[in-house]
Amino acid sequence: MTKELDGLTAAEIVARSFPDGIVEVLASSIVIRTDLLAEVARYLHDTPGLSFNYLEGIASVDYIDYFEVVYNLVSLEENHSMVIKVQAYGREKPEVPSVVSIWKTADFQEREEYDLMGIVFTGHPNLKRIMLWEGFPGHPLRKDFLEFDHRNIAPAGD
Amino acid sequence: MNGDIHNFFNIDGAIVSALSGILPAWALVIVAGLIGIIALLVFLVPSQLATIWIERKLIGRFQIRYGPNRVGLFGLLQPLADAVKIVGKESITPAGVDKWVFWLAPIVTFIPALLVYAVIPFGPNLILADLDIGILYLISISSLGVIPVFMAGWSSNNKYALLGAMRSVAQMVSYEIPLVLSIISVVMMTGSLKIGEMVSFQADNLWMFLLQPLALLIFFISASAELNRTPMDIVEGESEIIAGYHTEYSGFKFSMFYVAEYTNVLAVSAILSAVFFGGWLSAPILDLLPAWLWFIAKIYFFFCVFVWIRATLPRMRADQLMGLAWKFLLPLALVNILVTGIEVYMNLHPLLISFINIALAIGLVAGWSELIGNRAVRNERRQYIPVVPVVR
Amino acid sequence: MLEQYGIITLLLVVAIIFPLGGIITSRLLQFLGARPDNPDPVKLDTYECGLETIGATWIRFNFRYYYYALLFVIFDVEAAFLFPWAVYFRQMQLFGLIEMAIFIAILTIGFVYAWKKHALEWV
Amino acid sequence: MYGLGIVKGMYTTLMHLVRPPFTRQYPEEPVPISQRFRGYDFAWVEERCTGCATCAKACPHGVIDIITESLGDNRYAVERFDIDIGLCMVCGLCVEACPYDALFMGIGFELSSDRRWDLVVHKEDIANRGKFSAYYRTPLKEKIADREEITEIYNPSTGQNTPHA
Amino acid sequence: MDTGTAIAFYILAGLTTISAIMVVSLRNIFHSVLFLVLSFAGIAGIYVTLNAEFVAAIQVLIYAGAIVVLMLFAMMLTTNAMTEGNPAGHLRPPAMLTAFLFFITVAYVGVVTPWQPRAASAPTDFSINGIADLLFNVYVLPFEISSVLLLVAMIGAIVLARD
Amino acid sequence: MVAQDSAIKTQPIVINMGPQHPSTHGVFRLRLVLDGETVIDVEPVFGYLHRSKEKLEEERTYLQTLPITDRMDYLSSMTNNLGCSMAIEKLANIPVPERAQYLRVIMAELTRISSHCFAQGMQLQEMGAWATPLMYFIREREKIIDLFEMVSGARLTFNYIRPGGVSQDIPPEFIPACYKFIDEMPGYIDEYEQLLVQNEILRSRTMGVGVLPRDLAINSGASGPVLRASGINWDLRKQDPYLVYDRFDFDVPVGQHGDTYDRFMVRMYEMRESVKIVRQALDQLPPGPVTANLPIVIIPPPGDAYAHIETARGTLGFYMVSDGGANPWRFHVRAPSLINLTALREMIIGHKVADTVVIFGSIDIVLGEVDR
Repeated sequence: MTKELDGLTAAEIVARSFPDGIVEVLASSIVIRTDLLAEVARYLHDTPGLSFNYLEGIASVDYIDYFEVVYNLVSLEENHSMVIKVQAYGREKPEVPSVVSIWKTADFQEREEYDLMGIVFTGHPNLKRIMLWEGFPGHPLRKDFLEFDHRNIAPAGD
Repeated sequence: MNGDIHNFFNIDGAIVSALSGILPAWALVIVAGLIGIIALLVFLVPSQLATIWIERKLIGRFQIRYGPNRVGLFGLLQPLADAVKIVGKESITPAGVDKWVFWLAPIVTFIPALLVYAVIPFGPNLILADLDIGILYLISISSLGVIPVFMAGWSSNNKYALLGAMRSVAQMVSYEIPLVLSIISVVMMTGSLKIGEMVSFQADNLWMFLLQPLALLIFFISASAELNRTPMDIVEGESEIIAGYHTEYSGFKFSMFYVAEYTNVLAVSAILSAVFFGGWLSAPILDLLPAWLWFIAKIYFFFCVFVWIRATLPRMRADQLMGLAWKFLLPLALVNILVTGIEVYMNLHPLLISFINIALAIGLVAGWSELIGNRAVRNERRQYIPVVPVVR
Repeated sequence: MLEQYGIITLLLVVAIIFPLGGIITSRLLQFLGARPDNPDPVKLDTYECGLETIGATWIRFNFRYYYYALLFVIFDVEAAFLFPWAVYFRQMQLFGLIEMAIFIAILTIGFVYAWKKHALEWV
Repeated sequence: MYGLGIVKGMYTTLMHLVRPPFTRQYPEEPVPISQRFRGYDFAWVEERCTGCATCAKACPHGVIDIITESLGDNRYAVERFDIDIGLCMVCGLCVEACPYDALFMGIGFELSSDRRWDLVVHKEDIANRGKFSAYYRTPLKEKIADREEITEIYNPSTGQNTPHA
Repeated sequence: MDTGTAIAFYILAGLTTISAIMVVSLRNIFHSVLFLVLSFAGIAGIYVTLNAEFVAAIQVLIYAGAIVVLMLFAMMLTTNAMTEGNPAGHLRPPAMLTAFLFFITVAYVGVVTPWQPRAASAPTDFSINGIADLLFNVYVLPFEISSVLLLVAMIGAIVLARD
Repeated sequence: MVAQDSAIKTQPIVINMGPQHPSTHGVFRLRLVLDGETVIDVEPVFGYLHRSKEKLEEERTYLQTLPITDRMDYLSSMTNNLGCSMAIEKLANIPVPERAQYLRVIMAELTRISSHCFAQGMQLQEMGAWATPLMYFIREREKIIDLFEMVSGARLTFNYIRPGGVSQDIPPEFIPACYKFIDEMPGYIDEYEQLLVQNEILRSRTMGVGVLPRDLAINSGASGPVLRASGINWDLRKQDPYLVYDRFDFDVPVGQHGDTYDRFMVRMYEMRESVKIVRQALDQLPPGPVTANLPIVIIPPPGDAYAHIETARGTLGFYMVSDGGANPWRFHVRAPSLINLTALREMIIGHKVADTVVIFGSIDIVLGEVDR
């Protein structure tokens, strides 16, 4: 059975190296400082005993005030899992550091969140739209994306 | 030798002798030739339809489904319906093609396919042109088969077609050598290039597949590669390069490639049965049927074998296919030539030759494939149990 | 003998007329209206899995394809020598056998060299 | 030795050659259909329908169009009951949702049409067809019987299960 | 040589010549290669009219089959030459000069040669057995040396192309 | 002009494999750069089938989301329903009756068999086996679909597993039919192995082709048979047992080399293990209700929940955020097909064009799930 580390345990783990990195401790997850994400991720990935070597998924949520990116980490060696979240403010260009250099699996998932939610992952090697075509107006999974006129959308180019 | 024309077919001979007083000699040749060609077409055209039907039906039954069964009884009219449909199809000539070559390719593809039938003996003396160089003519003509394929692939201005054409040339280039070398060992035994005399040789001795099993294997593999049929249809491997060289073809022009393919399959079946399986000779006991019927029956049998192979095997990869030709078939063919030479020189009894050659074929194929083959592919037995527990 | 080649020429003519006649018939059907002919730019496009072709098609290929042709020519010439030998072999007895064994052996050296140099690998 | 695997495979296909075909000749040979099959062949019982539009609300794509007219006395006459089976994805949620067992799905599926608008079925097409659907639902009585066995019931306001009274 | 053969010869010779001219005059290399095939086939036909059917078959097998494949692959190594033809270069004047000198030589030889069939010394046996007899009994050494030539060609090709 | 590029250099040729290609499992595009026939670069392009399912789900009630999940991985819609239902149950704390859990296991494992059947058949089809293995595999898949039709009434999009259980109890004729199927199935698997596994062509086409090294497999987030073929013993049914998987005795086949052959064989063995699980589940099937008693509209409390299951393609995860309303605020799917493609580039480069389709087929994606 995968041991799901709850928020308190996770906070304790992260606080060992990043005492001021935790923004909020939730029941089953922690929110960490956005600018420290890459360092925290590297720490969680590399530290023996934690070795979160498997990034199961990246999800992002539009909470109107801010965007939240949820990372679901699993360690295949220790068989425990942990959820960390980061928050990105600003609707124009919400920025979150990319973790592609740590987990390659973040490549497509970050591109997907960029495409559909409009979160810019800084440091991503190839951040371009993945599902929709270049030139699509807006990011459809945002809550303020309501309707669009099909006639105004340029056909998909190559 | 010149007399062969006059008695290659009884009716033909009768007509020709009836006309011999009236017409000049060259006209007699044309009349005799035309009658022969018509006889050949009478065999080929229905065979086209029959083979298409047999292939579809047989593959259907291999795949535990019915196959065509809507048009006519057992779907017998299906190929006819296909033919009617394909004549009525729109013929698209894409914008970027090299028009002349694009138009010529389906016409040219038919020439080698039909010309090889000139030297195939359907019975004793039942041959269109009994050339001295029989089998060499056949090989020469079939070596031209690559040109229309390349014409089609190159002129289409399509990358898949071009890849298919390149593959086709390379494949033909690779398999022509073992094909020729396997035939040479047969020629060494018979001492003649005439296919008719090869059959007569088999009547006096054993059938050639017993005398030259290794040559049969090499010829069979090479010929099916030259035919571009599974498992060697890399030229038109639809899951890789769409349809290969005829990707851009449609309508009647496409059907010419199709027809030429089946014509070629029949030709190869015919050569197989003539050179290795006694041609028009009947099986030892059953001597009732006429010779040409035996021959056609053998052709259809080998056609069914080709269908069976096509229904079973996955396609080989291009480089593996080339490797098979150069590294496996070519050395074996060379060894076979040397061994056959020694055997012929020592004038051994056919039964002894057959015995030695069968043993040699099995030994060489097994030994050589073990030697050069990828051992992992052959021998590795992999375990699929959790060996390394990841989770503590 | 030439008569037989005359027949082959006839067969050649038939082999050209047959597909040509088919294509012309098919063309005639188009004029009669039995066969559609509605070209449009999209239909006449080169097939590239539904996209426009990227880059040129007629480009320079890998030169290793050239090995194959060279090796093929050499072995084809060898085969051309082998045919008369195979027919005439019985008259020559041991001398012929040795003669051809040397011939093949010399070419086998080249073959082994090509093998060792990985010239037989397809790219 | 190389080739034995190929020979085995060839043998397998040869053995399949003599097996009877597995496919069915569809239009002549009827396909056996499960009694629960959800087809487009809707059936609607006019007497039972109260026009509550629960089905329309349950439909994920909103393909059911209901217009009712008040008859007074808290009763409604269904004026229009259209189902666009061209958009319907046969999930069956409408049938499950109906509290009065008035809507069913039949096992018919051969309802293709040349025009999109022909795919909208009206209440006249599906009303009182006499052949009720085979789509399986627990009859109402059994549902009630089930409910008595249940000791806990889910309380959405608290998100907890509470003992069932 | 009877009339039929003569007619066949002139048709084939015309075909061969015209194809050969097309080979050098066409700008598209692939078209040139196709005419080269036709030209080879015409030559094979001429061999047939000379009763040399074995040579004809070898002509088709080696030239129309193998050499053309070599040409095709060589063609695939070129780039825009395929559609645009060869670009004019600074080698044009010497090439023209060489061609002109060659033409002069051939023309001179053609004019000077007494065109009399020397029936006595010409080989008469064109059958395979005759060729084999000459090749394997009379010209044994050239035959064996040809294998060395082939070997050198093979190794040379590999060495050259590998670099 | 003359002799300036006399060196014989190969020009790379750019080829689109897809979106309209006979072997791309839907509308998928691989932009290949070839040197001769060797792939020197590859870029997967997708999104042609994007239907914005996550957005669609946000506008529907929790029950209405299920028919839409059917259409994601349309070859195994039962497991999509299962994953979605489990996330909703986790979000709203819905208990699941035991009989329903067993039924879910049976359906999930039958789905795994049918999905693997299709994957194997298509894999052989892409190797050019001219549909014969595909027809044999589809024969089995059809039998499973008949079973599914018996319980759910549909043949492709079942909408059977629901939050709180399953939509309805199995009909009485299901159990004998299912027993009959699982009795026959091992024999058919033997037949497939006889047809394929020792076939030299298949072995040489797959062995050592498309190797996904162990570390890259973990790092690129591969899951399911792709991960296990690379030698990682990670199966959520064992490592994080959901439903009642911990009550069954089964093995997880794990490869060692991570090549296409291992992926092929892992699926082959998984079918056998699934048959074992179905048999045990049928033997132990308890009586009782099959669904929790739920209101028509499920309104979970605010919060988020993530549930993951092991489908035929890998780890399918559903992340749901509720704002306390009747519709999910956010509905995210961790699609195994999409994430297994991450390492595709590394697997393909250096191989031949013909290997591309084989490697691609061995990942076994469904475009409905990649693009959603």
